[in-house]
Amino acid sequence: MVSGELKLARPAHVHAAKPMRHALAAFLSALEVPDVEQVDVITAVGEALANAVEHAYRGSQIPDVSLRARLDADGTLAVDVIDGGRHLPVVQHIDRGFGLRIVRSIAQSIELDADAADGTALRMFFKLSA
Amino acid sequence: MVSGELKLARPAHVHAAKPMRHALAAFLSALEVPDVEQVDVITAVGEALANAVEHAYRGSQIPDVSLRARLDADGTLAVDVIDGGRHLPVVQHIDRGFGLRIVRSIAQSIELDADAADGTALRMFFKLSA
Amino acid sequence: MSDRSTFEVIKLSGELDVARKEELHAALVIGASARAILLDMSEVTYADSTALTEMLRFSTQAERERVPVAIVATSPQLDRIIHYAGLNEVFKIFIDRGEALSYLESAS
Amino acid sequence: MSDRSTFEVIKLSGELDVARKEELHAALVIGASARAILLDMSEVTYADSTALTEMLRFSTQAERERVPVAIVATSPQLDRIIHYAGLNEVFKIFIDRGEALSYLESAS
Ligand SMILES: Nc1ncnc2c1ncn2[C@@H]1O[C@H](COP(=O)(O)OP(=O)(O)O)[C@@H](O)[C@H]1O
Ligand SMILES: Nc1ncnc2c1ncn2[C@@H]1O[C@H](COP(=O)(O)OP(=O)(O)O)[C@@H](O)[C@H]1O
Repeated sequence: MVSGELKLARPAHVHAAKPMRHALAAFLSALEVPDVEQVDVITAVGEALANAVEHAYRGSQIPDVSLRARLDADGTLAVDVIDGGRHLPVVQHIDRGFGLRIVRSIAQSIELDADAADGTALRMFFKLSA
Repeated sequence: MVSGELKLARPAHVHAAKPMRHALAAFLSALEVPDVEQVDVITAVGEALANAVEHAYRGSQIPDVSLRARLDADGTLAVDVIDGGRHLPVVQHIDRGFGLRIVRSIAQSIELDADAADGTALRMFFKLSA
Repeated sequence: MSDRSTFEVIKLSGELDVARKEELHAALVIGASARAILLDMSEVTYADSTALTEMLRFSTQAERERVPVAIVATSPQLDRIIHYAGLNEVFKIFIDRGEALSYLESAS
Repeated sequence: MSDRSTFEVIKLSGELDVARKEELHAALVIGASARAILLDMSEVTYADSTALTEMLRFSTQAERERVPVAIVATSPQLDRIIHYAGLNEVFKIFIDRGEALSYLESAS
């Protein structure tokens, strides 16, 4: 039975996205998720991380960005990307750029909580082959 | 503030050790632990994983090996390696080979629970620069 | 394309993410004498939407200036994100450098 | 060492962990005509104690057969684990291939 959990929190510098993606990829590899399935997950989560670190950088104080991933034995992967930045009005959140469009194309489903107490929270669900 | 948690569980094949080490290394990198500090942690945890997968392989049914790592904001890293293999008598566990000797040289402290219900559990504590 | 000296190559590599946005912005410029551009992304292993946005800006400007652009992309991630963004109809993507060059020959 | 043809090089690379124990066991043999052995581990990026155990067996056998062994090791992990295992006094370790060869010249 293969399963696992990953939680990372660190200041949301633009340079945080890359090592966080790499940690997620290595986490998935350790859980025997084939590369071809990893690619899409990393692409979607990469967008969420890019938004988090890009947005956070606009303020003067740098909040944290956190990534939480959980792979269950049935192949369900849930990933949260949470940032502590002041979020932009919800109307602006939807489909302005490519980011969320890409996330929506890849993830089985998403939950965007722009009113999360601690900033913006994007939860993505992926169905892997298990 | 940098902190994180990693949990991995998978069948204890000899090939499991390498991707689990890599996942731990990428986890530490994402939490900004410098390479020079990672090297020793990976060496110690690599010994624990090697023991877990080598021992598990002796039986006919392959149990799981699990790795749990937790880095707190103060730089304390706790890593558990737990295997579900039938453990060897405790007398044999101490200082027979290089493995535990290496782990003891590196870790701040260790707790070896050879009577854990689910096999052998080795907990290692490391003090990182944070 | 008769004059090969006006044929430009822009080579990018590694992971083109949000941290490299400004570097990418600076790299993706159309030389004054360029008649055709080969954007060699064969060594790019990852791109996010900030990179796609820069690529789209570049491609749009090139079209306005009637400078054909051929993109060489080989990484599965790059290929897939371009599709997910719906940009595969906008960019001229080639797996093979030779084919990209043939396209530029015929288009410029 | 006058006859260079009896001077053997064994080259290992990558991560020498528990999964490669048998491969390593098979690789670490002393050729019948070997008068000195260079164990080139310059491309080894990781070793665990199962690898050290094989190296120790090999080194002990070579000593018994009076065949000098020089080990080239450059990765920090390899260097450190050899120290933690207390084997730095047992193995002849060199960072530099040239120095390893000089040692073998003088020892054989
Ligand atoms: N983590 C976030 N924090 C604050 N605002 C965000 C966040 N993610 C997205 N947004 C807002 O939603 C918009 C659309 O996001 P997205 O589809 O990723 O496109 P892009 O980031 O390319 O503009 C962003 O421009 C931004 O205004
Ligand atoms: N996870 C484990 N499960 C069962 N037995 C173990 C485990 N770890 C260690 N041991 C026992 O303790 C001994 C000493 O371990 P170690 O110091 O790592 O040396 P080595 O593995 O090189 O023999 C092993 O030989 C084995 O008998």
